[in-house]
Amino acid sequence: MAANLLEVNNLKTYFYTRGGVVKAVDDVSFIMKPGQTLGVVGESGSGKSVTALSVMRLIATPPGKIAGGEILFNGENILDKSRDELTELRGSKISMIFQDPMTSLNPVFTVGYQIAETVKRHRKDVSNEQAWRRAVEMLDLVRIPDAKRRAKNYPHEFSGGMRQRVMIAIALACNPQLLIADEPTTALDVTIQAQVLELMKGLSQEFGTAVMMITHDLGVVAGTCQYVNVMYAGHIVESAPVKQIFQTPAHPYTVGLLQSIPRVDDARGARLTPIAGQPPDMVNIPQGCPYAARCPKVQARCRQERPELQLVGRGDQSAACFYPN
Amino acid sequence: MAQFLIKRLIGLVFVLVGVTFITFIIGYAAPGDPIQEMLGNHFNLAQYMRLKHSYGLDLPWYQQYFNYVFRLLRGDLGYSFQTVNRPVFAILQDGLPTSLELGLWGLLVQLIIGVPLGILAALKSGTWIDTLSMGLAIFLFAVPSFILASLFQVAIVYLHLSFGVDWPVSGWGNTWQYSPTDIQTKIGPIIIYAAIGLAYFARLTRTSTLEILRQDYIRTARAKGLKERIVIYRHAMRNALIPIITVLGVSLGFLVSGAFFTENVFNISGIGYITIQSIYTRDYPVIQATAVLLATAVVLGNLASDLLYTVVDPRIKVS
Amino acid sequence: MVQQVQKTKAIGTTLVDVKGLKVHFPVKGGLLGRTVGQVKAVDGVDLFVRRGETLGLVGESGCGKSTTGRAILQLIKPTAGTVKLDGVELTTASSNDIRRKRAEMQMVFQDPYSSLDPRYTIGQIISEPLENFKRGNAKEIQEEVANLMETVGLNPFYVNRFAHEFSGGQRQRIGIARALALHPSFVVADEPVSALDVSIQAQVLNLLQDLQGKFGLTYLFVAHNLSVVKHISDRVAVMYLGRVVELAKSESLYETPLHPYTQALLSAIPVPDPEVELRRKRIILEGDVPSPVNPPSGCNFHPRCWKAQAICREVIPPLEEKQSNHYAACHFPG
Amino acid sequence: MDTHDHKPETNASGFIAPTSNAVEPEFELSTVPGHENAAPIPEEAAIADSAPIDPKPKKSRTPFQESLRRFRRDKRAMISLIVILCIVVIAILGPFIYHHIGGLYKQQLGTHIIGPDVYHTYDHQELDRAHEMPSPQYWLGTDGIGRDILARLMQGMLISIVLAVVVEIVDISLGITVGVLAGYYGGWIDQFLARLADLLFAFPGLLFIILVAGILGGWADDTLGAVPVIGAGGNARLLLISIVLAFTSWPLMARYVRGQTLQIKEQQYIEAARTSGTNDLTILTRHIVPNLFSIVMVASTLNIAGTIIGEAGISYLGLGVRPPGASIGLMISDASQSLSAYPWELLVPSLTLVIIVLSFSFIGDGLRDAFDPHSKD
Repeated sequence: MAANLLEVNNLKTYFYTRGGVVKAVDDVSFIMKPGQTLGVVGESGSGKSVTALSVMRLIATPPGKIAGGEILFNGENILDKSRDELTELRGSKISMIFQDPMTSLNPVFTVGYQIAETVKRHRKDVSNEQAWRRAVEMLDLVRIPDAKRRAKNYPHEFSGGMRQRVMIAIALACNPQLLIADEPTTALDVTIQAQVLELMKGLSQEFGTAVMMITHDLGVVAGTCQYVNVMYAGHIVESAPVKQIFQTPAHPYTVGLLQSIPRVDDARGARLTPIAGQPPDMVNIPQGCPYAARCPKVQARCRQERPELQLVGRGDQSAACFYPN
Repeated sequence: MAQFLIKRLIGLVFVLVGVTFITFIIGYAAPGDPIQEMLGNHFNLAQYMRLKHSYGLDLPWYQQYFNYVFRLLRGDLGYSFQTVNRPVFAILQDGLPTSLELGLWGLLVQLIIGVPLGILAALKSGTWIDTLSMGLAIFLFAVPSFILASLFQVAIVYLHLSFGVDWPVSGWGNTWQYSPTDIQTKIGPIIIYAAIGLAYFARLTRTSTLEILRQDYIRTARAKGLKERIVIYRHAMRNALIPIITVLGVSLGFLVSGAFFTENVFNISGIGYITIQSIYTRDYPVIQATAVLLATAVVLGNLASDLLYTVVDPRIKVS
Repeated sequence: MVQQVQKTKAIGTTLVDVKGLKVHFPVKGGLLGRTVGQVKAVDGVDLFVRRGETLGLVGESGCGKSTTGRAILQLIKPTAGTVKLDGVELTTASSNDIRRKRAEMQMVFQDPYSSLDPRYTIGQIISEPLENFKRGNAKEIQEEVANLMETVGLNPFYVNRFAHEFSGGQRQRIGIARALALHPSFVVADEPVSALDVSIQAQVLNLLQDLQGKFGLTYLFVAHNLSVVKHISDRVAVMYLGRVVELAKSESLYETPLHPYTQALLSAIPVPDPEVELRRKRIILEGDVPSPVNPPSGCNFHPRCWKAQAICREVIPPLEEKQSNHYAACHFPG
Repeated sequence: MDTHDHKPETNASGFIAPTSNAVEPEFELSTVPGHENAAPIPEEAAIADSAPIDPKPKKSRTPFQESLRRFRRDKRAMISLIVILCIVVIAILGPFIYHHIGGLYKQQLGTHIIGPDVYHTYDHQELDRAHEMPSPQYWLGTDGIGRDILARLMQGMLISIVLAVVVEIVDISLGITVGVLAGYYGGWIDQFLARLADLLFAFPGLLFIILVAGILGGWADDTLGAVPVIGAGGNARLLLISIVLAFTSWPLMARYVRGQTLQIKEQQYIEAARTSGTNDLTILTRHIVPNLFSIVMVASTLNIAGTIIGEAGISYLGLGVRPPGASIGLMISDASQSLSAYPWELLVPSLTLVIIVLSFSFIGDGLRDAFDPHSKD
């Protein structure tokens, strides 16, 4: 068994706002193996993006702060690294692409420049021409037609899907070991989403890059990921290989999520079973299981103690629930 | 982009027509008869008619206006009412170099101090540096330059009385010359003059820098592993400068308005001083000429900042 | 009451009939701000909605689906075409007549945040249409508001609260209550759940379905999410670049799509089932959607279509009934 | 205060050199919980679906009241507001009280015995009592021709306030009307506004005011001077100046209002109102104008500062209020004639002006922060 590429232990990322402390990520632990594709699923405010940004150490400080835990990347704790060591790591070993391709590229530089800049930053021995050639090569790789000419264009001259390809080119330009994709296709149309997902899948396999795919779309997870973490209110509530998540979900939240989404391959009219109520107020999460207020299987114990993530006895599947399915 | 420029140019022509018309109408509608005043006690009808005709004041108003505009287009600004036979052009020629010098230094000081001050405040936002520099900016923005000038002069007088410091209280020295005395004389007016624009630029730069630092592409730049210095000076500054360039035109308005007060407080015989003097003496041709001149300067400044804008922001070129 | 009148009419007859609907927005440009082009947002849409059914209108961003919904309600003046509501022509009606007609046609909006005026209480928001149409005195309106709130699953206790105190899903319920206040026969729901979290989406979708059963409503359900559309619609119309390319019963459209674009669209939707995902074959379309300012000639899908022939570049395929009750605008369907 | 004290270290290119002690913000705003996806969760927890836990109907705040509460928490703005209120009270009520304070006084040059209702007026001269420092008789001293500085100051403040009110009334009513129409309907009114704004930006407002005040000032003295109240005591030109100040400021207000109207127009609640059968006039008055309140309030407060400086400047140049009238600008101008010997006379009006202007700026900033926390400057 290969060593872990990423190991997150008891990560706590809090935001100190005027309204109170938002425990956006509270005691989250998980691992990623080299080359693995991990899906992180959850609704807005569940802490999935904050988890990713914590791994990149891109949390805005203030108001955010990584309040505890460790993030081991290749065995080294990222939280102990100096700012210089961090910048060495970012973009070369770990890269990230973001949700909104329209605003994620700097409008005043050509896309070629923005790719070449990353290459120059991390490969000291590379000349400007070599960096530029690499940029064109990357644009070609993400299937931007006429890459040589398009490299000289500015971001506003590209469509949303094309810009997301450019972002992927930037992210993969230095062959990172880990690519964090934060809702990379949420802003895109479904046909463009298919293009981009296909591209990411192909390239990550080609480069041997591990991918952390953050999304709220269970369909995207089913099609692209090997392993899935389900997050709710700052906690991982279930963690399992993709098949088990969808076939034998253990946590009531995962079950609820799967029952509440309409499927294109369903028969029409089958009534959805929504999850009752609202997600909890992140400033005052009640004690006990954060899902207790909405859970159909809630017991007295759930309102008292918070369940830990533990194996449910079906191989590599664990859930944070006292009464898993 | 050519279209953008042509569009701006058409706008400029419109503005200039508006400016000439306003200045003309104000002069035309002004009460009192300048020729009569000019003649004063030497009034005689024949001479009155002759002068009135030679100044073209006996024509209907629209003809006077067209004559005025056509003369303007030829660069002929007419003659002063105050000093008979003195071309307005010559009067302006006396004041212009001084005003230009003042304006140029003022703008330079505004940018060189204001912009870095704003960046600094933004980078240190929330710290005492931010509070202090923005406090200073608010103060400078709120205190009219004639008060600043007076305070400056009080301070000089006080320093002179208590410590025997010799520092010129007013004047400008020799235009475009920089002997130690000249420099000494010029420093005060320039700083007072630049104060309001400096404050404006500092606040604007701070706001726009903070805004840019919040953008997604700055996060991208950090995620690429760029050094913080590069993120700020290359990725953030290029973008933060765009709004600053767009308001350069507005700041020219400040410069022109400021000139009236600074030149009058310090007795600097530039365009602002000349304008106010002409207003006291009702020398309409001079007033009209300076108004048109200043408005043209602002309009050209706006055009220049538009041009610069297209250089800095690639998004302009296509739209 | 409007409701009763409506019930006397047979379910299944045509309520809304749209023919040749076009909405072109001028592109200003040049030196004098003249119109230099047209954004052909909607470029010849034909469709009809039957009484009591839900017609799903689906397509990618910029295809003109929302504009179509608004043009039907005369919130945007159509450039050409006819829109009949219950046999009454709307495009030529005066603005006063249209305002009167609004009691019968309502809209549920996409954005639960910007669709409620932040200065008004829930009660004021829901009662606005009632007051416009003078449906009773103050007390009656107050009672009606309480009724409506209960109908959409909100506690009438909160009638004096402001919208910002509610969550997205609850705000969407308020919007639905406002739309139902006048007992309309026809409701355009413009992406009513796309701004909501998945667990909340289901609550709102169920509510819409329940209300349809209760009041015999007719929906035009505009959305980009094909799974949601399939779930709620009896029939579905697929739009591409300002035109309806396929219109059919939901089952028939999803099982045997005839238009290549529909086929690609359906194959692109991720299914939350890894087994299915593994087996699926995707049709990945090349390139982006062309600009509606300068759409391609002929069938405007031809540059991205793998079946395109010479005729596709030249002749606009009409929306024809290719199978029973299954319309498609394609020269080579199937 | 010296600008150079805080001048940042600059390197050759004029940029700040990064210093070792620089606390670079580690990272800027990334994702804040609740803003992860499209829909932000409101600060307050959403109301629970279930029956109310608290049976007492809690009085809830409108967003407007929320903003007011934020404004009230802004200490700087609240202090400024109190200062302005004090100034208004002093300017309006001050003279009435001051006229009754101080006993009779026997003039040295004349033979009259005069009471405080005479020597505590802004235009009364006691030529042998020039350049005095504060005393029980003259609380803030006298100016170069023996006029009571406090009396003049109160009159000057009154002038500033009256002018600000007049200008703001014109500014707001014209600005809202034209701005809303231009924003809501577009068309020629929009074009007209755009051109006017262009002209205004190119033609410095002050230059225009100076031109009008300079050229038409004499006429105003002659005609308006005869009008009672307005024209008395050298204030004739004020009307002229306020008209011109209002004229140069409303297009800016209209532009703000237009921009805001365009933004509100895009909100779906406008479309929803139309769908509900609400007519245009009702949409304008019920849904658009009320939502303009905050921007108009912010813009007009900041404009007041400009108006007051403008009037002071014009009077300083001698083109505004004429002697014997009193205006802060005129007092500064008078005092600067003899500033080296009597700096006190300069300091009093200067400080007053600075306090008024700063207070309005702070109130404006506070309002903006409170009502529109997302856009600064």
